[in-house]
Amino acid sequence: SSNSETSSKAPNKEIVVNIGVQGKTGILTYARDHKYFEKAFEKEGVKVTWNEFASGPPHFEALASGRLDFGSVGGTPVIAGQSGNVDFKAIGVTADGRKGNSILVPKGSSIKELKDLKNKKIAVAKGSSAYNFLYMALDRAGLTDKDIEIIQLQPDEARPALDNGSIDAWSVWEPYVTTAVFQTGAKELATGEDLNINAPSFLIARTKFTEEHPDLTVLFLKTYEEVRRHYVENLDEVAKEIAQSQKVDVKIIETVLKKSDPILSPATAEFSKAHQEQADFLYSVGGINKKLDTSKVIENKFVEQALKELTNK
Amino acid sequence: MSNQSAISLDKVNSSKKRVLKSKRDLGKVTIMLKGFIFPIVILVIWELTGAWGLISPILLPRPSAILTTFIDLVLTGNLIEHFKISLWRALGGFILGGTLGLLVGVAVGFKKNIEQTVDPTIQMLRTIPTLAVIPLFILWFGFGEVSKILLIAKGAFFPLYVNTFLGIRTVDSKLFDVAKVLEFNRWQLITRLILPSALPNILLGLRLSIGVAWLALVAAELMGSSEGIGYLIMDARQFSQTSIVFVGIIIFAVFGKVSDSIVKVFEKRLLKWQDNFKG
Amino acid sequence: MSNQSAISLDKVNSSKKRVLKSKRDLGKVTIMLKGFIFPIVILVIWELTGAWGLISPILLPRPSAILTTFIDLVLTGNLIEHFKISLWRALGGFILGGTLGLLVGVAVGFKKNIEQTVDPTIQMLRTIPTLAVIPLFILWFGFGEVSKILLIAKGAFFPLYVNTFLGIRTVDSKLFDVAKVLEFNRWQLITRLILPSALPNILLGLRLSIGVAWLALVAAELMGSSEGIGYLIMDARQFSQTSIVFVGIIIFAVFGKVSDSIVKVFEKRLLKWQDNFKG
Amino acid sequence: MTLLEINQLNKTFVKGRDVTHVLNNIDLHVKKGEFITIIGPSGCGKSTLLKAMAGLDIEYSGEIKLDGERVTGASIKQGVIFQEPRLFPWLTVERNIAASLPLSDSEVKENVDKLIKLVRLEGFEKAYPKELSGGMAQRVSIARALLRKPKILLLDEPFGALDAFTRSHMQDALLDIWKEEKTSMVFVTHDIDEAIYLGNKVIIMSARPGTIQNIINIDLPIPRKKSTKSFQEFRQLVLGEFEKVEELELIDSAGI
Amino acid sequence: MTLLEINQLNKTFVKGRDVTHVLNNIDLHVKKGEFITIIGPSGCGKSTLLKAMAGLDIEYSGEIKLDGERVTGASIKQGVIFQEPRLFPWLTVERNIAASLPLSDSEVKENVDKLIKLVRLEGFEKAYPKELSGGMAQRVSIARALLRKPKILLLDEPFGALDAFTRSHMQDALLDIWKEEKTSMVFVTHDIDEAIYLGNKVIIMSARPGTIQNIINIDLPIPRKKSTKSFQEFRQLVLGEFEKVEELELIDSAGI
Ligand SMILES: Nc1ncnc2c1ncn2[C@@H]1O[C@H](COP(=O)(O)OP(=O)(O)OP(=O)(O)O)[C@@H](O)[C@H]1O
Ligand SMILES: Nc1ncnc2c1ncn2[C@@H]1O[C@H](COP(=O)(O)OP(=O)(O)OP(=O)(O)O)[C@@H](O)[C@H]1O
Ligand SMILES: [Mg+2]
Ligand SMILES: [Mg+2]
Repeated sequence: SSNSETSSKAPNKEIVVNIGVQGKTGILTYARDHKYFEKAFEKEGVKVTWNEFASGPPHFEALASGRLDFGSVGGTPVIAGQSGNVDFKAIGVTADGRKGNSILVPKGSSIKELKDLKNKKIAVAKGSSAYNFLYMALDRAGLTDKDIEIIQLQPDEARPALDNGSIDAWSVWEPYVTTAVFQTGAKELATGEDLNINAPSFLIARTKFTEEHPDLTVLFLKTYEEVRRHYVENLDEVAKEIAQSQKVDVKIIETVLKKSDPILSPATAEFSKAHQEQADFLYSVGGINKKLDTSKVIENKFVEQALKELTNK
Repeated sequence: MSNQSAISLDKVNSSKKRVLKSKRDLGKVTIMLKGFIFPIVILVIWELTGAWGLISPILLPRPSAILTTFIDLVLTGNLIEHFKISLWRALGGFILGGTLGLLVGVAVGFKKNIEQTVDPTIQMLRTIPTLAVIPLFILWFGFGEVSKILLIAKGAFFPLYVNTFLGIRTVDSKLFDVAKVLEFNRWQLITRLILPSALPNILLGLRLSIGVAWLALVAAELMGSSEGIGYLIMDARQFSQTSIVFVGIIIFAVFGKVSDSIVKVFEKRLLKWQDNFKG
Repeated sequence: MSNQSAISLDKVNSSKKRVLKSKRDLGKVTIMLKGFIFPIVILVIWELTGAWGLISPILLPRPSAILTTFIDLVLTGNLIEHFKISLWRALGGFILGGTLGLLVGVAVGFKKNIEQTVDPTIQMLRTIPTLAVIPLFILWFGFGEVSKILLIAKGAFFPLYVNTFLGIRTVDSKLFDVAKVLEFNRWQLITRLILPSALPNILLGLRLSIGVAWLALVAAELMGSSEGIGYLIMDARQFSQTSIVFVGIIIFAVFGKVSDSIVKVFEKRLLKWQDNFKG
Repeated sequence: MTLLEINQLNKTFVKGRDVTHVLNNIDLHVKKGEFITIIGPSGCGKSTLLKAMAGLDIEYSGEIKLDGERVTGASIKQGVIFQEPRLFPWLTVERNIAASLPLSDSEVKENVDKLIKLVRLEGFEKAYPKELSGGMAQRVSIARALLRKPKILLLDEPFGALDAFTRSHMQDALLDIWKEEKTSMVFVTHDIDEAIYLGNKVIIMSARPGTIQNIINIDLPIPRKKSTKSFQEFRQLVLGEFEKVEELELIDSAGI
Repeated sequence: MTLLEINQLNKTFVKGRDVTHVLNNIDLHVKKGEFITIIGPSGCGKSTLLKAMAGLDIEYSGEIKLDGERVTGASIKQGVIFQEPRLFPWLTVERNIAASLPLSDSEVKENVDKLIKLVRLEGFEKAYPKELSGGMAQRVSIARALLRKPKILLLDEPFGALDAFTRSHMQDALLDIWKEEKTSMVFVTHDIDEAIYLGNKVIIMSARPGTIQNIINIDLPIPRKKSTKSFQEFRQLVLGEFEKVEELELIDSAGI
C-alpha cells in the first residue's frame, strides 16, 4: 500500500530510485557528486534521486513513508529503526566501525584514562553510534552510567560545550572527532580500535523495493562497490576534492577518510554477532524497549550476488 | 399607568432573564460543541484509515494506540514529571521574554528616539534562526536551565514586542491630547492611556508569545536535556516510536489551546468596554 | 492687506519648504544612522575581543573573518544560488501560508459561526512543533519542494491569521452600522470597511509571517535538502566552520530587516489616513 | 398613507443584573412625505429610537413596520445621519460620500459633486476626515445620506455642529429635497426653532424611561418665517410642553 | 491684567505641495476673569485656534503667552473641553472625570460626585462611555475639565449636543463657576444667543483664512435675559456682523 512511484510494476512507468546520503565524506556522497549511479541506472531506464539527511534516524522515517529506497547508516540507527518496526533490510556492511567513534577530552584535560571519567560530565547524542560506544567503553572501564553525568547533546551543540569547558568529555563520531582534534587540540581518550569494539555500519533498503526490484538492488550494490574501489584507491585525490568543495583543511579530510576505512561485505557471523551485541546492549540500558533479533533485518543475498557478479566480470 | 407598565415589564424582564440564563448556558455548550466538530471528524477518519490498514502505524499510529501509549506513559513513564518540567521551562522563558518584550515594546513605542535606535537591531535579531544560535547560547550560558529558558525567552520576546509596539502606535492621538491637557505624568500616561488602549494588541501578543514559548521548548529540550515533553518527542523520534511522538504532539496541541483559552477569558473581562464588531 | 500678507506668506512658505526638504532629507539620514549605532557598537566590540584573542575564533569568528568568508562564498561557493533557492522557498511558503492565513482570518473574524467551528482547531494546531510534524510531511508530500514550502507555509499561516482576526474584531461597530445602512454587500464590507480598518494589524501580521517563514526555512532545509542558506548553515556545522554559519545567520538577519522595512514602507503609504500617536 | 409604523416599542438595556428601561410604549406613525421632528432631553432615548427605526437594533419588544413589512435589518430604504459624523477615516471626502457606489460612474460622480457643493465643501474633495473640522465632517455625513435617495431619512441632530448660517442653509436645502423627492423625514434636534421651522409634527419626548409626551401638529405654510407671530405661538406651545417634561425651576433664570 | 496673549498668529497646514492657510494674523488678549465667546462659520479655524492656545499645537508662526510666558505645551493651567467628548472608553464615567486623580482620595471623590450632580448624571457613575448618549458623553467631558480648576478654560462648542433646558442649566452653572473661581473663559459656540448670553466680548471670525473680523463688547449686567430689548439689540448687531462674514443671500429665506 505504499504510495511511492517506485513500487509500481507497470513497465511503461518510469522507475525512480531514491537514495539517501548523509555527511560529506561518504561513498554515496562522492558517488552523487560524480553521478555514478545515474550512469549505471540509466541503462535500465531508471531515474535516480538524492536526498540528504542530517543523521541516521530520519532515513527510517523516510523509508517508512516509502519515500526512500536506499541509504547508508550507522549500526545504532539500524537497531532503532528495527525497534520501531520499520520495514527495511540491511543489505550490506559498509564499515566495521572500529575507527568511527571516539571519546574526546579537551586540550590539557586532566582525564588521562577511561577510569578518570568517574563523576565527569560527558556529552553524547542519544541514539547515535557514539551513544553505544560510550556505554561499552564505560563497561570496559568498570563504570556504569550511574558513575558519570550524561549530557544529551547533538554534535553541533556539544562542540561549543567542549570548547568552553562546560563538559569534560564527548563521545562522538567522525568527522566531528577529527575536526575537534585539529581545530582545538582535543585528545582522543579512547577509540573503538583501542577497545576492540566492533560497530558495523550498513547499507539499508526498503523491503518492498528489494522484493519488487531484486535486480536493481543488486545493481545498486554493484555500483556502490565500484565507486568504493575507486574511492579507496584514490583516497588522496578524493580528500583534496572534498576539502576544496567544503573549504576545510585537507588534513582533516584525509584523516577522516583514512579512519572511515570503507568496505562492502555481507554481514558475516562476526559482524552479525557484533550488531546483535549492540542491540542487546541498547536494550539492557533502556535505549530501546524490546529485545531484538537483529538477524531478521539482515539480508545478505543481494550483496553476495553483487560481489560474485563483479568478480566474474 | 406608567407605574403599572413598569411592573408588568419587570415581570416580563425577570422571566425573560431566567430564560436568557438557561439559554445562555445552552448557548455556551453549543459553542463548545461546535469547536469539537472538526477534531472529532478528523479523529474518526484517522482511526478508521488506521484500522483499515490504509496508513502504516509507524508513520501515523491510530488514536486508540496513542491513547494506550499515553496511559502507559502516565502510569510508568513519568509523563507527568516530564510535563511539569516542560511547563516550568515554558513558563519561565515566557515570563522572562514576554515581560521584556512588553517593556521594550512600551519604551520603543513611546519614544520615537528609542525606536530609531533600538528597533532596527531588534528586527534583525528577529529572523535569526533559533537552531543557529543554540551553540552561542551554550557557549555563553552552558546547557543548563539558563540556556533553555533564554532560548524560550528569545522566542517569546518578539510577538509581544511587536504587538505592544503596534498597540501603542494605534492609540488615538485625540486621546493623547486629552492626556496632555490633564497633565498625565509618564506613569499615568502608560497605565491609563497607552496600556489600556494597546490592550487588545498586547493580549494578542501574549497569546502568540505563549504559543512560541511552547514551540521553542522543543528546540530548547534538544539541548543537553533528558527530561521534558520536547525531549520525549525527539527521543522517541530517534527510535521511531511514533506513538510517543504523537502523545507529545497532542500534549502540545492541547496545552496550546488551553493556555490560549485562558488568555481569551481575560481578554473578555478586560475588554468589556470595547464597542467593536463581534462577528 | 490680506492679499499682501498672503503673498509674503507664500514667500515664507516656499523658502520654508526648501529648508524643510533638505531638513527632511537630513532627518532621514540621521534616523538611518541612529539605527546603525547598536549594530556598529556590537561589531566593534566583537571584532576587538576577537582580535585580542579573548574569544576563540571557532566559537565566534571575528566580523572581518566572516566578511572574508562571505566574499569567498559569493565568489566560489554559489552563495547567490543558495540564497536564491532559499528566497524562493521562503517566498513560496510565505505566499501560500500568508494568503491562507489572511483568508481564513477574514472568514473566521467575519462570522461568529465559523469562528466557533474553526478557531479551536486552528489554535490547537498552532502549538504543534514543526520538528514533530516533519515526518508526517515527508509521508504525505515527500521531500521535494512541496514539503518544504508547506512547512514554511505552516509557520507563516498563524501570525497573519491571528492578527487578521484581531484586526477585524477591532473594527468600530459604529462604522459597521454605517456599512449596514449603506447596504454594503459582502465584498464591499470586506474591502471597504474591514480590511482598511484591520490594515494596521494585518500589516503587522504580514511582518511577523515573513519573519516566521524565514525561520521555518532552516527547519525545512534540514529535510532532504542539499541547497539553500539553511542547509548551508547546518552543513557547515559538521566541520565547525563557524564563519560560514555566521555568514548564514547574518544573511538571515539582514534579509529579515530588509523585508521588514519593505513592509513598513507600504505601511506608511497605506496608513497615511491614520490619526494616531506617533511616538 | 403610513410609511413607518411603530407599535408598543419597549427597549431595555441589560448589563449584569441592572436593567435600564430606555424606551417605553412608543407608538408612532410616519406618513409618506411627512416631516417629523423629535425633541427631548439629553439621554431620553432619541438616538435609541432612531437606531431601532433604522433596523440597526432589533432587540426590542413591540414592532416596527416599514411599508407594511417588519424591519429586520438596515437597508438603503432607511437613510441615516448619525449623531457623530462616522466617516471612514481611510477614505477622502468624495469617497466617503460615494462609499459603496463607484466614483468612476459619471452619474455618481456628478451627484457627489452636486452634494459637495450643496454642503459647501468644494475644494475638500480629496481631504481625509482627520483634515476636516467638526462641522465639515458632519456635512460630509449629511451628503453621504442624501446621495442615496432613501424612502425615509432618519436624522440625529444633523446640524448640531454648524454655525447659524450654514445651519439655515442646510435647513432650507433639506426642505428643498423633501419637497422634491417626497422623502419622509424623522429629524431629531435640540433646537426648538429648528423643530418648528422644519416639521409637520413636533414630537416631544420625556426621559427615564423615554416616552412620547406629546405630539404637536405644526400647520404653518412653508416656507416659514421665525419672526412671524404664529411661529412664535408654536414656539411658546412647544416650550410649555417641554417645560412640563423637564420640570425645571431654572427655566426662568435661563432667560429663554 | 492680560492672562493670555496672542500676537500675530499664523497657521498653515502643509500636505504634499498643498499649503492651506488656516489662521491669519490673529491678535487676541484675554484678561484675567474675562469671558470671551467666539463665533464663526464652520471650518473657519476656531478649533485650530483653541488647540494652539491649549499648547496642543505649537507649529505656528507668531506667539502665544500665558501669564507672560510662552506656551510651549499643554498643562492643567489651560483646561480644555474638546469639540468631541474624547472620553477614555475603558474608564467609567466617574473615572473618566477623575482621570489622573485618585478616586480613593475622598476630596477628589467628593468633587467628582458634586460635578456629576451638576451635569445631571447621577446614577451613571459606573457606566462606560459606550453606554452613554451623545449629550451625556459631552457632559462627562465638561465635568472632567471643571474638576481641575484651570486658570483659563477653553471650551469648544461644549453645549452643542444638549437640549435647550440642559443647555440653559449648563450655561448658568458655567457662569456660577466663572463668578466664583474667576476663571478666564474662551468659549466657542455656534449659537449667537449663547455667545451674547455668556460673553464679555464676542469675537466674530471669518473663514479662509480664519481672521478675527470684529470684536463686540457686551456690556450688559449679569444675569442677562434673552427677552430684554438690549439683548435683542446686541443680537442684531452680532447678526449683522456675522452676515458680512458669510455674505449669503439666503439669510432672509432662512427666516432668522
Ligand atoms: N449600550 C448601552 N448600554 C446601556 N445603556 C445605554 C446604551 N446605549 C444607550 N444607553 C442609555 O440609553 C439612554 C438613551 O440613550 P440615547 O443615546 O438614545 O439618548 P438620546 O436621547 O439620543 O440623547 P442625546 O440627546 O444626548 O443624544 C441613555 O440613558 C443611555 O445611558
Ligand atoms: N490636520 C489638518 N490638515 C489639514 N487641514 C486641516 C487639519 N485640521 C484642520 N484643517 C483645516 O483647518 C480649517 C479649520 O479647522 P477647524 O477645526 O479649526 O475649524 P472650526 O472653526 O473648528 O470649524 P467647526 O465649527 O466646523 O468645528 C478647516 O478648513 C480644516 O479643513
Ligand atoms: Mg442621541
Ligand atoms: Mg471646531
